[in-house]
Amino acid sequence: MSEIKKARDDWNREVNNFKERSYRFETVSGEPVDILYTPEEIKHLDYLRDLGFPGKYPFTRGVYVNMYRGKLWTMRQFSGFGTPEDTNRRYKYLLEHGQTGLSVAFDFPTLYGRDSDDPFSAGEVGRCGVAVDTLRDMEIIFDGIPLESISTSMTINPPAAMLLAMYIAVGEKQGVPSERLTGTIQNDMLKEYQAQKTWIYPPEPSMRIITDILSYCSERVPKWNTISISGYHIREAGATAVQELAFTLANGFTYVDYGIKAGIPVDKFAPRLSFFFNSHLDFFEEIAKYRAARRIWAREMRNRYGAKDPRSWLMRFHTQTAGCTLTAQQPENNIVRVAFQALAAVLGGTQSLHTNSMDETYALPTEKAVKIALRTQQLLAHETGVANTIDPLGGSYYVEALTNRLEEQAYKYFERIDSLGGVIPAIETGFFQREIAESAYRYQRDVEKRQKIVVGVNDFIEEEEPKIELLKIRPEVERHQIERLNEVRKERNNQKVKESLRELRRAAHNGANLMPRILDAVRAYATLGEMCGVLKEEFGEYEEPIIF
Amino acid sequence: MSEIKKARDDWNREVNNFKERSYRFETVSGEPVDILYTPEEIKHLDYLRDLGFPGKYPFTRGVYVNMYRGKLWTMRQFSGFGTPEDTNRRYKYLLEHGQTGLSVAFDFPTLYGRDSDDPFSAGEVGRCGVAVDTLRDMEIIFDGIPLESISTSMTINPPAAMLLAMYIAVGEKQGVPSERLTGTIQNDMLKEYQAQKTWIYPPEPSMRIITDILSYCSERVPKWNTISISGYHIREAGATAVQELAFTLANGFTYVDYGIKAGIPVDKFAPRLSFFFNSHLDFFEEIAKYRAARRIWAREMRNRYGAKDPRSWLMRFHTQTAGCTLTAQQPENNIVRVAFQALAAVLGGTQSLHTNSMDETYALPTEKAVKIALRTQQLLAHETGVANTIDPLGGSYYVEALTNRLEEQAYKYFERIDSLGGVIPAIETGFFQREIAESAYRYQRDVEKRQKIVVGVNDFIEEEEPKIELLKIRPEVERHQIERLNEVRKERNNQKVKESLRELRRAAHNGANLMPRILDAVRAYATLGEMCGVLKEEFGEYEEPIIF
Amino acid sequence: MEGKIRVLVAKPGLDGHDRGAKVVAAALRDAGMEVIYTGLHQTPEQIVEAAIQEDVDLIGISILSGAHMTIFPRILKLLQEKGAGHIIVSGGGIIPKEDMEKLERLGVKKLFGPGTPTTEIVEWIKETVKR
Amino acid sequence: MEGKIRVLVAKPGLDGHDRGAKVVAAALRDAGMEVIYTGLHQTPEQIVEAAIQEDVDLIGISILSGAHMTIFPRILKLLQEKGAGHIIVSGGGIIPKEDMEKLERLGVKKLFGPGTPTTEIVEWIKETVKR
Repeated sequence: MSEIKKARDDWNREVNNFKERSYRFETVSGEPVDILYTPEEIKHLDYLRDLGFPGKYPFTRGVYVNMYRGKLWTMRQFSGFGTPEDTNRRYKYLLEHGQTGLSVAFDFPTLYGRDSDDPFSAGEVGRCGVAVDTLRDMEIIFDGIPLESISTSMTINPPAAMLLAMYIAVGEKQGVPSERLTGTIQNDMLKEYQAQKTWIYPPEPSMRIITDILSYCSERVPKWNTISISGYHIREAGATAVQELAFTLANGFTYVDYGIKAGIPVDKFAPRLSFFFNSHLDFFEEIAKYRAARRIWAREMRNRYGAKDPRSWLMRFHTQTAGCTLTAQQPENNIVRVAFQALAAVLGGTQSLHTNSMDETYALPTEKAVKIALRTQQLLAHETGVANTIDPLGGSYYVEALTNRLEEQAYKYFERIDSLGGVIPAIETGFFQREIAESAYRYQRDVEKRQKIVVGVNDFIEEEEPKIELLKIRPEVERHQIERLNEVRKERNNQKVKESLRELRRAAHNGANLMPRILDAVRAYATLGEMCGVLKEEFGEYEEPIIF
Repeated sequence: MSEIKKARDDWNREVNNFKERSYRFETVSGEPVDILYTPEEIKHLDYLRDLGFPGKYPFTRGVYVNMYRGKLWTMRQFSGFGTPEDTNRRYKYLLEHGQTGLSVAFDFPTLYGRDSDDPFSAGEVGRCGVAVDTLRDMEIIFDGIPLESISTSMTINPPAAMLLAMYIAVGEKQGVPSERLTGTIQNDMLKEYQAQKTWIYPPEPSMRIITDILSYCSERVPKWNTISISGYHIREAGATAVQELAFTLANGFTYVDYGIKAGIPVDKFAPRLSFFFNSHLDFFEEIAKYRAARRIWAREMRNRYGAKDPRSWLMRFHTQTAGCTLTAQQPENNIVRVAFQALAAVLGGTQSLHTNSMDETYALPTEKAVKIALRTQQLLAHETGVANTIDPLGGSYYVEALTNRLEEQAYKYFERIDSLGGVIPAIETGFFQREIAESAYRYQRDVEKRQKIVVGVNDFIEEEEPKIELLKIRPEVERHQIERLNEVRKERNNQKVKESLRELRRAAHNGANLMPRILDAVRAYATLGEMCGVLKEEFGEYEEPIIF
Repeated sequence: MEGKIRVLVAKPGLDGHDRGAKVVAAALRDAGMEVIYTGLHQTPEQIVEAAIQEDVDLIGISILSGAHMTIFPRILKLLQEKGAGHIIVSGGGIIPKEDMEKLERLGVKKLFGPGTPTTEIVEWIKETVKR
Repeated sequence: MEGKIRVLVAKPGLDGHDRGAKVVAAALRDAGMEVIYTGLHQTPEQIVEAAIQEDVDLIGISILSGAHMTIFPRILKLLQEKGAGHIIVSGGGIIPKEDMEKLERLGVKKLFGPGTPTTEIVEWIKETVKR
């Protein structure tokens, strides 16, 4: 090893005689990148301690023993738009074209727990996702899709309990008991306060709802992923890779803290926690990020939280390619960006993947665009050979050094967050929001100064307007949705709705688990707005510190 | 290390309990791929001996000291179609959009040294490339493009001497002496007999022309790459990665043998040999192939041929993504294939790159398609961060093990070729042709049995016909080209042409270097067909052994 | 014109993607303007009220949810009703070209597409507010 | 019909990409047909002569150079002239759909696009030659 060091020193002296391009060599997040990595840079790496074997602690090389040789990642395109009928049709289309899991995008009113006829919903119904007001809508969305054999991910946060309850109720109608349902609710409120900004209640009651879900599902919906701890939105809001890694893990630890505080044994809920990361532009930084994330989570769950079940140690995660890296200019370039990002996610060992469509900077994707995105995953899986062996980059001097570096940087953030009193106090004083806003602004300035090149935006620019076909949301969606809502209100047993909402209020007040009451209200076709309204009255509304 | 071995054995026992997908895990070429690679699989790797440092023997990690930190690879799209005027316009378009080098595609008659009015040329003029009959055409192709500041690659083999002479003559007219011209002629006849099948004369006179070019250029065109030893076409014809690697290197060594036999000192011509590889589907196999190629070439040039100049040891190469992997079905999928293949080429340390266009299974590419292909390279170079550090996969257990394996397999082929008496005898008995045809047939059977999935062809099939815009070659191209040829024949000094052709014949006969005579004939506007006709009369024509 | 240019950066509707709004707000602040950022989830009424109260020269609306054809006309109408038609309305986000044109015909002064450099926005505001 | 089906696989013109021709020839051979492969660079005259001499049932032309609109009509015409119009002409390669249709109207029995499984070609030949 000392020979390599000597040779490296000699080479370093020589390389100084060569001129480099005028460019700041660093990752897209600003981590410095050396010109060369050799065994010297990872001389402290201990294979068995730091990498080990797939499916074994510390899981750096992958969470399952045989990984993609056993089962490919799930190809799961996030989608949903217009009416429940539109969305049902799109799902059937995707399943026909080889997609292997569903992922529901809800419209803004649904995400905020508001009904389609709420004044706040005007103009937003069915636009960025599908509108759901009552169980009736969920029945339509999953019409003809057997919940027994498909796993479904739902990106939903403040009203996560209600949507999960609706899914359970659809299962009941299909004759599938909740014990056999598989899927995920996002249900990650901490990143909402930090980055994505979809909230209703203040942090503490939000955490109470989440622990109620953890507790309920550990008994009744044991195969469900109860929280998808999401770095995706943190990154989209402008965070660096290190911030995404550190904040997401810190949030994860906070949920574990609250679960334990609520009296649920850690090994009872931790195996059902899953993660959701971004796959951004910097190819190797992303791969290193996933590997570092697995190693940190395993270590902390085992050592800090004393989890005994190896399933509590292993970090399973979904990945979505970075929407914020797509450009409106020259939209076909986005096909290429997404291809590289998807490859990074797979080389990083993701369990499921959404590949963005080329037209998503403009609108929800057309069928053609979403198909190309799906094909990208199929090409990766079946033509490139990258799923033949596990963690193919393991051992790479650069990737291992970068994995180590991201891990160290993440621990520095953990210390800062601890010193602020933990994640929730840090949210309340705007710490995360400020860190993210500063990174976003720094990136934008780098782009404007052309330290960072964005093809088609600040270099290789073309005058011509791109001509691509876009998906139009029919303007009558809002009206149709409100009509159906009114019908449901007329047809349901309103007395039963009232009672169930009264029970919900009582539980909110006296601390009983909310889930059974929500499920009852859902079964009675209470609207999302009615249920969230009750809780809002009990829990109050959140106001964020304004920072830019 | 023995601890790792023990742990690996334990893990192996465990992994046997897990079921794998029903799939034969191997590279696209059929090399077996293990489920996991660890330090155990590369325990004999000696960093300083086997990898070393970029720009240093054995060049495994790259041929230049600072690689892409100093200068990005050259983005060089192979193109040419229709008339010289059409091609000139396309080159200007590409240079405007950020391409950094030119690469000329000639039509079939030109590739075979035939004039546009030869009966054999009927229907082929300007179709798969640009038609060149005389110096006049080359003047038009490079009109307004300063040869002083651009490097040009010409894919031309039997008539390579004539096209190089025309380029030199265009330089003269622009006032650029031949000593300052930079570029490449393919001039690799061995792979023509093996795979690409564009030939005129038998192997021995072909080798004589090539050594004449080596000798002439070492004095007069010292910055020109005199042979581009090409695995590309070997691979396109159906060879495996190992065959591409082994046959290409064996051809390279044969040129070196002939150069030395012709009395040129090895260090006088070897630094101007360059290589041209394919970038096929199997991501890691391709990267390993480039790394193995560099290591083998360096070792053999230094040890077997006793080259002293390090520039004789280092293998510079151009890469083109694999045309044969593109599908007519769902042409947008090709954008994604090309993206992965381009990434492999860059991670393998290529010096220049052509990315195929999505529509090339149908026709020569449209402007839009070729631009997306070029943008793919720009995205790689400027957005993904992969050019930040040298040989980022160096040290990966899998990549190093695969590099070693491809190297070993190549040496096995070298032994077989030696036992057949060398490359040329092996060509004459059809050895390469048979090996390649068998690989091609094996691949096709794997596809038909769906052991190999080709997205859109044998899985994920769609009924709908793809609708894409195609480039049309105007039917009047042939007539225009013949008209110009007749004009030139009328305007030139026919006496001078006759004399120069007589001199050419004499040199062919008496062994004098052909290049100065060809240059004289070119300057007098002799046609390609006239010059090649003289040599054909002197050297005879090749007939191939028929094998399938 | 005396004093600093005053700009209200507003996020109407339900969409919580405030990255763009914040980056633009920071850039305008660094370019020497007085920037008031409303925070998220503002109704058109709240935005117009804040604009009048803060006596701004210009409102910049960031919208990515697709509700632009509902939000912008509403703001323009409210400004007229409250006698504040002199306040310039502009904005940016994911807005199809044809919608941009319609909105500009309705009275939105200028809309910026994704990828616009903040320097361009700064320049435009300085020029537009000056005259 | 007695005996093996006899097929001439031919590569006309200047294009040297014989991968497809060879793969098809090998597949037809393995399917029990008698296959004669012409080798490269054959003129239509040479192809027709070989077909008649070898008494084949079918000619399969592989062409990727774009000269198909010149080559195929020529072969059809020569076969007619030599009284060998009974020999079936088919082929494959990179041929745009509209050209395929034109050629099929002219008398080429069937053209196969890229990616066609060899089993499909085998099936088609067996069926077509039988009747």
